[in-house]
Order: sequence, then C-alpha cells, then structure tokens
Amino acid sequence: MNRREFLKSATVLSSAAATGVAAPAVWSSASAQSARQETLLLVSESGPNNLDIHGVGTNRPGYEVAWNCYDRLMSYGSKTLPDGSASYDRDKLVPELAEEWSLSEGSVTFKLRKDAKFHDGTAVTAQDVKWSFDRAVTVGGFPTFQMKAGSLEKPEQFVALDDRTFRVDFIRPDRLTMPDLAVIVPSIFNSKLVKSKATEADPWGLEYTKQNTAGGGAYKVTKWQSGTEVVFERNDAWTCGPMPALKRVVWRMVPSAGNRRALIERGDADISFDLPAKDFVELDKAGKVKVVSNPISNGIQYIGMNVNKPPFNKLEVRQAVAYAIPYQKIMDAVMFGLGKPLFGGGSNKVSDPVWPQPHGYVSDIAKARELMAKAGYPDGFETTLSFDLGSAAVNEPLCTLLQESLAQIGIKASLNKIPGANWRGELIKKELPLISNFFSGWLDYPEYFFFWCYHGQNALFNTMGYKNPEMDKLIDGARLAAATNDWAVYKEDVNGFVDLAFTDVPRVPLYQPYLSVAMQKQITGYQYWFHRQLDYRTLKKA
Amino acid sequence: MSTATADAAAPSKDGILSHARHIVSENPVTGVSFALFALFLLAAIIGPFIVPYDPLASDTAAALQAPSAAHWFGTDQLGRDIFSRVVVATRLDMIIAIASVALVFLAGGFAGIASGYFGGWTDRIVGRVSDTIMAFPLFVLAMGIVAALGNTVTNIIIATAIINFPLYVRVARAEANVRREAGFVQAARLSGNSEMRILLGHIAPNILPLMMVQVSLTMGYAILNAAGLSFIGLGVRPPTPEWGIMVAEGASFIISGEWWIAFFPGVTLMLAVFCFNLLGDGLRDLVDPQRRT
Amino acid sequence: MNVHLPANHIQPPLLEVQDLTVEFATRRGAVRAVEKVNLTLAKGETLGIVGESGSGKSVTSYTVMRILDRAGRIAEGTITFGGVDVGNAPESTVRALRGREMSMIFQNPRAALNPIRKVGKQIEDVLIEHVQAQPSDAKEKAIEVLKAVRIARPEERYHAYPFELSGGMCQRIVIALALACRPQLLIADEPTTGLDVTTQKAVMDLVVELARERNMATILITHDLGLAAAYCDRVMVMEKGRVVETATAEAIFRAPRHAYTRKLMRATPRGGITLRDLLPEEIATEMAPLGVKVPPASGQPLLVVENLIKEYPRQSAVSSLARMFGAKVAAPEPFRAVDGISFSLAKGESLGLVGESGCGKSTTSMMLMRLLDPTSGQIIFKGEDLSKIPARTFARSPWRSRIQMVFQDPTDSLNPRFTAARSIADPLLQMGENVSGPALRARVEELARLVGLPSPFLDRFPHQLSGGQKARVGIARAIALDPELVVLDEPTAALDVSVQAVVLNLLHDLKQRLGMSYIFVSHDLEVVRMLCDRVIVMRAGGIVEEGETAAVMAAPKAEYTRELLSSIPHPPIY
Amino acid sequence: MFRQIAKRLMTAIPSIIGVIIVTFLLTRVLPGDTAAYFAGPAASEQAISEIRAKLGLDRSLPVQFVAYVQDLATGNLGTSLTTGQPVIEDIRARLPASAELTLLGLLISILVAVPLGILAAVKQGSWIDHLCRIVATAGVSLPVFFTGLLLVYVFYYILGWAPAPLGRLDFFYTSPTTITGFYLIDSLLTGDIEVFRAAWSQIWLPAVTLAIFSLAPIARMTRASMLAVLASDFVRTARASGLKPSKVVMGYAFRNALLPIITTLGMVFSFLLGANVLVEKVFAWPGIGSYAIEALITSDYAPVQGFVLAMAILYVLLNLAIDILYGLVDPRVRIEA
Repeated sequence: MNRREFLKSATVLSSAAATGVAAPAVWSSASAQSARQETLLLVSESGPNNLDIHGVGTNRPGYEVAWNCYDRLMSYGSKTLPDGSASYDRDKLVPELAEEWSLSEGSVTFKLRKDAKFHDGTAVTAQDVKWSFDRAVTVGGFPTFQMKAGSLEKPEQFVALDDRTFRVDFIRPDRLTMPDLAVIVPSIFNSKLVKSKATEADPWGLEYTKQNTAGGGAYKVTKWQSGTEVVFERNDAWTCGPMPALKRVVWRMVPSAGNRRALIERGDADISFDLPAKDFVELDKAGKVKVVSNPISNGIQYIGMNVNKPPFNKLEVRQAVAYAIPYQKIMDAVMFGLGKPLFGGGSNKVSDPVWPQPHGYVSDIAKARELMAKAGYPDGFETTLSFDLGSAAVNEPLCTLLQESLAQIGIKASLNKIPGANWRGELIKKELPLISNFFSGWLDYPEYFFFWCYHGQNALFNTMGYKNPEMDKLIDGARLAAATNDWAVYKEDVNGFVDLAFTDVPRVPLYQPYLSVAMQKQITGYQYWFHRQLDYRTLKKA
Repeated sequence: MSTATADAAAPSKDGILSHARHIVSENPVTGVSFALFALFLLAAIIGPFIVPYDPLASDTAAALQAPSAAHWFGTDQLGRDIFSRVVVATRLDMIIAIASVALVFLAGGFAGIASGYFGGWTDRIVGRVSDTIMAFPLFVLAMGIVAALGNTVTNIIIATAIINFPLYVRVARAEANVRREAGFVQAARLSGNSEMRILLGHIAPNILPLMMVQVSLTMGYAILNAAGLSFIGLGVRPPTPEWGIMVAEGASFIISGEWWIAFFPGVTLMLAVFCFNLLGDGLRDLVDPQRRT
Repeated sequence: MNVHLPANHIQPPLLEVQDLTVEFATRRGAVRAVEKVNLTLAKGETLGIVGESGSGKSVTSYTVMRILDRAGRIAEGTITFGGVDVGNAPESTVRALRGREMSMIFQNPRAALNPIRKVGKQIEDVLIEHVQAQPSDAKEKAIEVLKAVRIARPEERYHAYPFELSGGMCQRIVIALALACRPQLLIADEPTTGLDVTTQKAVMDLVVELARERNMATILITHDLGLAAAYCDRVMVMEKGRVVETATAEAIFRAPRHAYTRKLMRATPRGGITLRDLLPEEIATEMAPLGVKVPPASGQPLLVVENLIKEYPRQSAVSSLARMFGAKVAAPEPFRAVDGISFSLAKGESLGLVGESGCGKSTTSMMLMRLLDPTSGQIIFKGEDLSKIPARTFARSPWRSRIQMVFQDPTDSLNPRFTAARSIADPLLQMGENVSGPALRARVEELARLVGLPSPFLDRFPHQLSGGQKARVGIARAIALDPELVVLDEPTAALDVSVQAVVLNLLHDLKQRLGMSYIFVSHDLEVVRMLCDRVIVMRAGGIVEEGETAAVMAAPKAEYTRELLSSIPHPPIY
Repeated sequence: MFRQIAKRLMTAIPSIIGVIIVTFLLTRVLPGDTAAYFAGPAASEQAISEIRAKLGLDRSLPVQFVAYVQDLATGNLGTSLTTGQPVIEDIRARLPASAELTLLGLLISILVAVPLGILAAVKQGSWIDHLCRIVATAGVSLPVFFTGLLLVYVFYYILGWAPAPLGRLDFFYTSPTTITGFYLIDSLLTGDIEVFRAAWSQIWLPAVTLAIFSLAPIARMTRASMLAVLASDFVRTARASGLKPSKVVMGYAFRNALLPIITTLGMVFSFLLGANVLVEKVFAWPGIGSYAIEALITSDYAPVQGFVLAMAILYVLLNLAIDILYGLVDPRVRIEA
C-alpha cells in the first residue's frame, strides 16, 4: 500500500468515525431484539474465578455458578418478608434432588428422584452423591470447612444404599447438620464424567470442573471469559423443580460502579449488583427501577480491636472507642440509611436470643474521654486503622469519620488500605490493632456466628484474637442446647454470650448491611439467599 | 539565512530577564502559564492558612452540597469543603512533583551525562538499565513499586522518579554525547581538568537549561502519575487531600449528578499539569539559542 | 506562466535592482540587513558580490529570488527581472520564475539536497513542476540534465541518494537541479565553501563553462575576493548591508577605490606577500617588522615523531556480537587514518601541516596533543616518549602544560557558560601555581593584553563576543601556561579574511615574543607559506612532501602538491 | 534483512532478562500471601503452610527463580488466581482487545495531531499554532480516567450517542471469527457489517479517550520536526526551484520530518498500551491493562509477570517495527544497517 492509498483509506475510516458519532448507537436488528426478551443481562463488579465450589480459592461470584448449575439434595423454602420481598426460609427445607428423606436418631436417609439426569444425560445415582460428598470433605480448604460446620467430616458418614437411596450418618447431634446439607457446598457432581477427567495429581478432577460445569442443575455455562462475561443456557431437561423462565443469562463484569448504575438506569442492563449504598437509595427514590434490599442475615459491619496488645487490651480503651464512634454520621453519610443500626439498643443486656441485635453504646465523646483517662491514656495514643482496599467504597468514608472522632479523644489513627489478597493474610496474623470489617455467616444462627467470631478456638474470623473461657462455655452450651432442643438453656446461653460480647467489646458492631439489587421493573421472582448471589431459576422477565 | 540576521545583531549585554519578557510578550500563553504557576506556588505555600474550612473536618449535615456561596466548590460525601481540600492539596501534589523530579533529575541527569560522555561500559550499563525500565509498561511499573513497597508519599515519589529515569537519561545522554568532542571540552582537557571535573564543571552546566525543560514537562507527568495511582487505590492515604484521590472519590458520584466532587479537583489537576507543560514550552523558548535573535 | 522577454536589440538589463532595502523584524524592532542596493545584470554577464559575513550579500540574493524567511521583508526599492516586478508580483508568478528563469545554488551542497529522495527524482520534480517534462519522459530528461553537468554514468547516479555521493558530486547535482530548466539567471551562493580546494576549482569551472555555453547571467556570491576576481566580469563589494564599490574585476584589483575594498583585498592571502601585507597599510606600517627568521636551534629537536600510526577498527555489530558468543569471525581490515608518519620539529620552529579533508592532519594533531592515543609509534617531546602516557591520564601529567592548542572554531571551543576571563583562567586554575584572586585576575588581564583583547571584554560571555575576539580568548588560554609547543588547528578557518589577517599576525608576533614552536594545521597553502618555516603535505594518512615552505611552494616535487597549488584561485591580473 | 532483524532481537535479550529478573523480584516483594489466598477463608496455619509447600513458595528465592525460568522456557506462565485461567490463555484472549483499542486510539490521534502539527509548523506563530499548542497540551493534561468518566457521562448517559460501556461488543452479538483478533477487522473480513457497526459503536469512545491523551506528543513532535526540516537547506533549494508549496511541505519536508514522528509514535504506542489500564477500567474493556491492575491489587504474581513479559516482548517487536519503518522512509538507515 503506498502512501496515497493509505491516506485514502484513512479518510474512509475517519468519515466512518464521523457517522459513528453522529448517529445514535445502531443496534436494533430484529434478531437482536428477540434475543433480548429471553435473555437476562446481569452486571456486577467482578466475575467467578472458578466454576467449582470445591475448587481452590473459589470466589463469591463462583458460588453463583455452582448454585445455578448444580443441584443439592435439599434446598430451602421461601417466605415473604414483612416488607413484601421474598427470602429463603432458614427453617424450611424442601426437596430438590431428593424426593423425600427420613430423619432418625443418628442418621438421615434420602430417596433420589427417578428422572434426574446430569447435563450429559446420564442418570443421577446415589453413588454420585456419595462421591460428591466424599470430595467435599476430602479436598480441604473452604468446602471441607463448611461441611465440618454441620458435623459432616468423614467419607464414612456417607453411604449409598442403592442407586436411589443415600444415607448420612451423624457423628454427633448437631442442629446445623440438616441445614448444612442445603448450602452450596454439598452440590452433586457427575462423578463418572469428573472421574474420567481426573489425573493422578488431581484425583478429584478439580482442574476439569474449574473450567466446566459437570452437574445436573437448571443452567449450564456455555461460555466463560474470565473477568469479562459468563453465559448460561437453560438445561431444558431439568426435573428438580419448576422449569425456569429464562432461556439465557448473560453476566457481564463492569468494574466501574458509575457505569453499572448508568446501565441499569438507562435500561441496558436487567439487574445490577454491587452498587454503592447511595446509588441504591437514589435509584429507589427515582422509581424508574426496582430496588430490593434485604438485611444480610447473620452479617455485621464492625470495628475490631486487637485485645492481645496494648492499648486495646484495656477494656476501658475498647469501651472508649465504642463511645467515640460516630454511629449516626456513619449511617447517614456512608450508608445513606441503607443498613440496620446495631447501636443505641438502650442497654448492653439483651432479652432475645437473636443475632445480630443492637448494643447499648452511643456516640458520647465526654464519656469516651473519661474512659480513656481511666485507662491511663488521658492524652491518647497513636495507632493504625486498617481496612480492605476491595471494600474501600464503604470503608474509606467510614474510617475517615471514625478517624476524626477518635482524634477527639486523643487517638491518632492513620488509615491503612490493605489490598484484597493481603487482607486475609494480615487477618491471619492477628496483628492489626484496629480494623473495620464485615462478616456474615451462611447459617443464620447466633451460636454459629459466635463460634467463628468469638470462640477461643481463635478461628480466622475471630479477628480480635479474643479468648475468654466464660465465653467459650456459653457458646458451647448454646450449641449443645440447640442440638438437644433445650430451648431454655439455649436462650440463657445466647443472651449470656451476647451480653458478654457487648460488655467486653472486642468488636463493636456498627450496623447490619443490606444486600441490595437494582432491577428493571419487568423482572420478577427475585429472592434473597444466604449466599448473597442470584438464583436464576425463579427469575422472570415480563 | 539565520546567520545573516544573527550576526547582524550586535552582541547584547542584557540577560535572561529581558529575553523572558520578550518570550512572554511574543507568546501570551506562556505568560499565562507563568502566572498560573505562581498561583499554584502561592497556594502551596500559604494555602493551608487561608482556606475557609478545615479540609479534614467532616460535616455530615452538609454532605453532598452543590457549589454555593458558602462552599465554592461544594462539599463531598462527608460534608468536607472541596474548595479547602483542593487548595490544601496543592502543597502535597507539588511536593510529590518537585521531589520526584528533583530525584530523577539528579540521578537520571548524572547517569545520562556520564553515559553520554564516557561511552563504553558506563554507557552500556546505563543504557541497559534504562532500556529495561522502558521495556516495562511504565504506569504498571509504578503501580508495582508502590504495591511492593507500600503506599506512602515517599514510595510514590520514588516510583515516579524511577519511571521517568529513562527520559532524563535519554536527554542528558544525547546532549553530553554531542558535547563530548566539542572544542570547549577538548580545551578543558588541555587545561588539565580531570574527566569528572569536565563532566560536572563544563558539560553539566551547559546541559542544564535543556534539562530544565524536561523537568517542567515531567512535573506535570509526575502529578498525573500520582493521581492515577490514587485512582486505583495505591496513592496517598486518606483522608489526606490529594487531587487524584478526590477525583477517584468523586468518580462514582458523577453519574448520580454530584459532578462537582470529581470535577473541581479534576480541573485543578488538569490546570496544574497544563501549566507545567506550557511552562516547559516557555522554558524551551527561553533556552533555545535559535530563538534568541 | 511564461515570461516573454522583449526581443528588441537594445536589451534592457535582465535583472535590475533599485534602491533595495530589506528589513528583518527582530525584538529590537526592524533591522536593516540590506540598504539601498542597486545592481544591474545583463544576459551572459557574471557579477561577483563580495563581502564578509553580515554584509548582506546573501540577503540580497534571497530577496531577488524572493525566498526570504518570514521575518524579512522588502522595505523599499524594486527588483525587476525580465520585466517582472519580482517585489510585488503575486507568489504564483514568482514561483513560476524560480527554478525556470532564475535558479540558485548553495553552499554545503549535501544539505541542499533532499536526503531521502533519489537525486534523479529531485531533478524530475523540478522538470515536471515547470512543465519541461511529462512523467513519461521525465527520467530520460533528468538523465540528460545529469549528463549536462558532466556526471559520469548518469543512469546509475539517477538512482543515487545524496549521502551516497561525494561533496563535489552533490554540488554538481545541485547545479543540475538549478540548470535543469535552462534559466536565464543563476545565483551561486558561496558554491565552493566546504569543498576541498581541488573540487572547488572543478565546480567553479563547470559553473562558468555552463553559463558561457548557455549565455546565462550569473551572480557569484563569495567572501573570497580572489575567487570573484578570477571568475567574474564585474565585482560588487558590500559592507554592512551597503554596496561600497562596483567595478570590473580588473579595476577592482588594479585600483580599488574604497578603503574597505582595499582592506579586503590586502587581507586576501596571495602569492609573494608577507603577513604584514595582509593588514591595512596604516596599521601595517605601525607594527614592528616581521623580524628575521631565526635558523632552527641546533641540538636536540623539541619534538620527534616516529612512525606514528592510528588505526580505526572497521567493525560491524553482527561480527562483534558473534565474537561475543565465541564465534571466530575474521576481523575486517582496520582503517588507517594516519599511516606511519615521521617528522621532527625544532625549538622555535613553525611547521605547517597541509592537506585536504580526510588526509589525517587533524588526527595527527590530536595525537600530538595527547587527546588521542596512537595505535603505534612514538611522540618524543624533549627526549620523553609521551605516547607512553595514555591520553586519559595525560591531563594530570606535568607535560600537559607544555603542549597546548588553538582550535578551529572559536565559538565551539569556548564554554558558553564561562566568561572570557574564566575561560582564560581555566588552565591557570587547574595547573597553575596556586594563583587566585587579584593575582589571577592580573595574570588574565596580562594575557588579554598580550592577545590584544581589551579588558572590558573579559567579563563577557562567548555569545557577546565577535569571532575575532573569541579567537583571541582561545589564543590567550592556549598561551596561559607558557607552553613550548602550540598546535594551531585551522585557527582562522571560521573567520572573515580581515579578521584572519589580524589573528595570523598576532600568532606570529606571539611566537616571536614567547619563543614557542607551532604546528599549524591548514588547508590553505598561502597562509601556511606566510606563517610557517617548513611544511608537510599530507594525503591519505601519509606524507607526500616535506620541506622548507618557500622551496616547496616554488618548486613542488610531488604531483599532488602541484595540483593543490594550481587549484588556488588566481585573480586574472598581477 | 533477516540478519538485521536477528541482530536487533539479539540486542534486546539483555533487556528482556532484566525485565524477567526485576519482575520476579518485584512480585516476590509484593505483600500478600498467595498460600493464604489459596487456602480459603477458614484455613488453619497448617493448611496454609501445606499449600505454601505445594506451590513451592517455601523454597529460597534463587530456587524459585530457577523454577520460574524453567516454566517460562516451556511456555508456562502460571495460573491466575483471580481468573483461574492459565496466564498465557488470558493474555492471548485479552491482548487483541488492548491492541485494537490502542491502535485505533493512536490512529485517531495521528489523523488529528499530524495535520495539526504540520499546520502549526507551516503557520508558525499564527492562531492555529497557538490552538495546536493549547489543544494538545490540554489533552495531555487531563487524567485519562477523568476524561473517560466525563465522556461516558456525556455521550452515553446524557446524549445517548454511545452504547453502554460494556466491553467490546453488546452481548447479543456474537464475536466474529477470530482471524486477527481485532473485531473491527475480523467482522469486515467475514463480511458481517452489523457486527462491525456494533464493535465500532463500542470502541470509538474509549479510543477517543486515548486519542485525546496521545494528541500532544504527536502534535508537538510533528510541529518541532517540521519546523526543523522547513528551516533546512534542502527545503530552501526546493523553494528556490519553484516547487509548489504543497509539494515542498508534504513531499519534501514532511517525509523528512517523519523519522522523529515515527519514533514518537512508537513511544506513544508503548506508553498507551501501559497507560490504557485506566481507560480499560472505566470502559470495562477486556484488555490486558485492566487484567494487570486487578492482578497487582490482589498480589496475583503470575498474571503480573506474564503481563510485563508480554509487554516487554511487544516493546522489543515494536522497536523492530520502527527500525524497519525507518528503513522504508530513510535510505540512509537502510544502507548503514
């Protein structure tokens, strides 16, 4: 191509540029329009890194894939909340892959559906269930941990009686065993398919399931471009529930929150996740789109203090911090009211065995100063206030407000943003003096939360390194009482550990955040789930 | 033809000042940039003492207010006065720009002059180092350095200096290379000057004006770089006011209509970089001997 | 656009310039570069415009072509070329004249050609522009044009790029370009500057021959009165934008009327005169006589050079890289810049080193200066072999102060950031005996007096000094440490002739006074004759001829020396 | 020719080695614990150290480096934690997106900046000269992320002239068959005008954002190099030969001014490839820039190393391309090399 030709073609291109600018985006071909009706376009900040819940380091968006592409034996029923929105019902288990089950002392026996098939057409058998559960308790990491939470620990507990009958033996009475069988981890895998892809180094075929869905759920992944999009197609042979309405789900990752809002506001996306609180509030107010918000069950945003190191080893200092926190300011300026306050409960003595619930602290700088003086820090001290960079949208303004208030009682806190991957590493070390963080438990029980966050076993989520034999006794007592249906003791113990957590304040709960989703008005069937991801099976597009 | 006119002009005794006056009068844009620079300098020096509000003080009752007589640039999510924050941020941004540029000016300038003057192994080593840096995507390298060393102002300055290193080496090397066989350098050798003395006493001062142009241009780039780092969360720590962070904070508010949060810091940032760039042009006119008529 | 010239026999002049005044806009307001210039030129006539730099000779010619840069404008006067009012005609009219009716050739021919276009194509461009050729026959015509300027193998040269051709060849191409459309007027602006003497002659002869052949009017712009007189019918002398004298070449030489012309004429080096004759009479008479030539001191010579060789490797990156990886690649034959020369220099003697560019004279002087290490050979200075001391460390050697140098380009050799005083003081500060403060200043002023630089100038920076003043600063610096040997590397090549005259005399007097020895590197045999006792003629790295200057000039033994001598332009009358 | 290319590539080897070493060290200094990430939220110290041993992170740095280089030699760049894919796959999928965007941005920029620069040089000191200077300088003074946000707000949100910033193609179009990896070209090659239009409507806004940023260096270099060439002797010769101003400016001066412009283009391109990370973030563009940023923020070694290596190789190839272009423009370079 000589220069003249080059210039010519360049002119053509630039005139094309001009038309592109002048004409509004042209995209209204007929085929494209009809495709839109059966397709759900979903936008969120980030996408899955692994399609398998059993995989190593599978992230939260990955849970959504597992939830929609695999079946469990049971699922949770649904209920309508007082505000009219739908939610899963933690107390009601419903059949999914299992038609029915019978509970006895020491075991539960499931009967599988006759017509259930995997995506490749092979029938689902009890051996597949056994293999899947064995896998969950053996591969280690998160799935094994989650199974353990329901006292599901050893392959010997899982018995395939015949092709359609499957039994789980209990190793101890545990109130959480049955609910734990309905979470995402005990998904049923196509064991023949996965085994055929397994290698010596990878006996559970994790490499294959990472890239491919190998289940029998209502949807299957037909395209996955990591970090860009995931495309789901409906499994028309699905039998474990009513046939979903949506044929196709396209899930696009849009990193900029502003763009996600614009997309939903202009009607280009059907559902938008992960918006800042302010956007949800405003979208709701504007009324062009539907915004559904549910309190995240068993979840709290909190300020954690390292109780093993001065100065936060002093109770008075911790209480001073609890009195110094500008609770209402945070609710207003950071959350725009989108959260359930967990402060100003009147007293630190509670009467109901529920969690989360408000504590008795309020913003009271005078009292905080008094406590600081009492603790021997009348002039305050210097410390760092850390948070996860990945959740900076909430934490940065929150911590800035906190920092300002702490300065009033002499605590000079510098803010420390820790990039996502390091955050967990830093938490494990338990050396950060002061953090702002969020935690939620899948299983919505107070003792479950406290077992992970306050118990002396010092799990990762006990970010404060809090150890108190009295606390441990109350938590263990409540767990036992729940398993044995001793509700009087249960109430006493739960109230006891909540009271103790409030008086000792290793962590100060701020609020219970909401999970919000913005969607177009013609989208119906949205339901809140404990895993905080979408269930495509119930969604409809009018 | 230039010789005909240049020689016709009598040797002038008047110095750089009248020349500067001439440059400004010939090119008003340069004059504006000098004025702007003075303004920024002033803001950096006395800014914190004259702002109407404490730049760190939140006032949630006055959050997200549009620009008004009370708050010229409006307020942000926490009710902080954006005007005060923008003015106070000047000092930090200037410090980052000046410090990083000073650092790379010394290191890169010296390495470049030495490599251009000595050639040989010095040149090869300096060349390799700067080639290696150039082969990195520069912004990502800066990110990597800050991520690895931690996001403090010092590390931002170091990272910015490192990614500018090849630019300075290139300019200094080329200029020193041209001059290494110049008559006055040979003459300096004959006068018994040591090589290092020639390098620092004879060559460096002659390269200085050109390097100053480079300095001005990279100052703007340093500010942009720091802002970019802030935008992705690796910049200065909050709540310290800094233009880049303020734009990043305001970015998510643009769509919801609170344009002023990102807009004013963004425009100030742009003006500062703009000013440095124009200043660079002006300086170039000032030091370019061909423009001296 | 076609220009019809009146065909009557009483021909009006081809070019007539009346009261031409050209102004340049500068920040100090308008500066007049040319003032009230008048000239006429008839067909076939050759006019020389002579003047030193800044005289306005080039501006005049650019104005005639109307290719002044933006800052310049015609303030007054008219230019009529073939009946066209060039000063006021629309640009398209003038453009049609340029290259077709009037053409120009420039100094530094290689730069005057588009470096990335085949020379043949460049000629075609002009032919096609002026409709002298169609794209179909352009190549053929371009080759014809190349033939006309006596270029051998024109078909081959057509495809050459300027960088592939020698300077002389490039100038022929420029001439071809200018003459392609057979113009009526050719302006040659210092066409030989930057070319070697032998090439200069060939180029000038070609221009004159072609002009005569085509009955073309020619304007030759030069600083060299000798050149103008040798080739022109009439000569116009300009000074500071004004014409001081116009006369036939013969008249100018026989009876120059204007003082400036006389000064210029006297300053032009020529056969049979002494250094003093270069200066204006009134000054020359005031100065001490040249003094008798002292016979070189017997005994040990000051400097003995034995079989000095400098080689440069002809290395390619590929082979050196291959060697780095261990491959055995034969090193290419190195290039010998200096090929085994030997000579000696007595104390108080001055030796000329003459040759064309690339002959190795500069490399030799750099080695003698110990700025460059020889490949082999000895440089014995006062019995000590200085080639043993590497150039890198020579600056710290006590011998450093004994050998100094005056550089070719006085501007380039002064640090732009140093005042004159600081430059002169530099060697004193580095190697002098701890002089500082007033004593240092006194010494600098003494040196300035020695070289005739008024002390107010000492505090000026180089760009505030004239060429002659800068040359004086360079000389003062060289003699600051009372060296025994000074190498003068074409010290006057960048200077106007009148300044050259003064500097040459100064150098001579200083040598007499301070008893130094000179090695004078030059391409100009006339200048060498006046200043040097002995001369060495170099070519291609070796010595062609050596002997007493007078003897060599009078009866050159080598063919090459004869060629050099015959290339010096000689005014027609003596 | 091949010898030249081979020579060029050989001289780049030390730089590549340098890049590998620096990247390796830099990523090892990055805070963050890969093992802790892999171990999942509820891992015990023991589980983490097991995983650390499995990943080889417990070995000494030199040993790790040797292992890393061995992997590189076999084309294994490791696996990304965030996307879960082999890095080489990720880069292969994403590089064309970045390259297409950057090249288009550069093309737009050239189409604006070069004529502007030439005009400014030809009419030096006129209003167009000042305009060129101000426009170009203003463009380079705008932080790209700010420009991007502003453009999205205006052209998508308010005016609706641009489609939603959703990456390379609206979701109901299927991407064209991969030939070059550039959607604009591939869709034309396969004759799918509709997809071409869809791809074009997605790309023009981010490309303009990049173009605004790269305007200044190109316009400036064009102006400066045109000024230098216009003042040179051969242009004077051309004028004295009566050539038309258009011929003098475009045929003679511009071609000679091209050399420094080409160098600048190369620099701008490599600079843009690195700098468009922010633009990619704003426009949800599935390129390698945003990929690298995410990886860096999450201390994900392998993608960072892979990205930097890919960029370094690209940089070397780019310089090679510039050298070849140089040879095409300038016969002197052709012979000397």
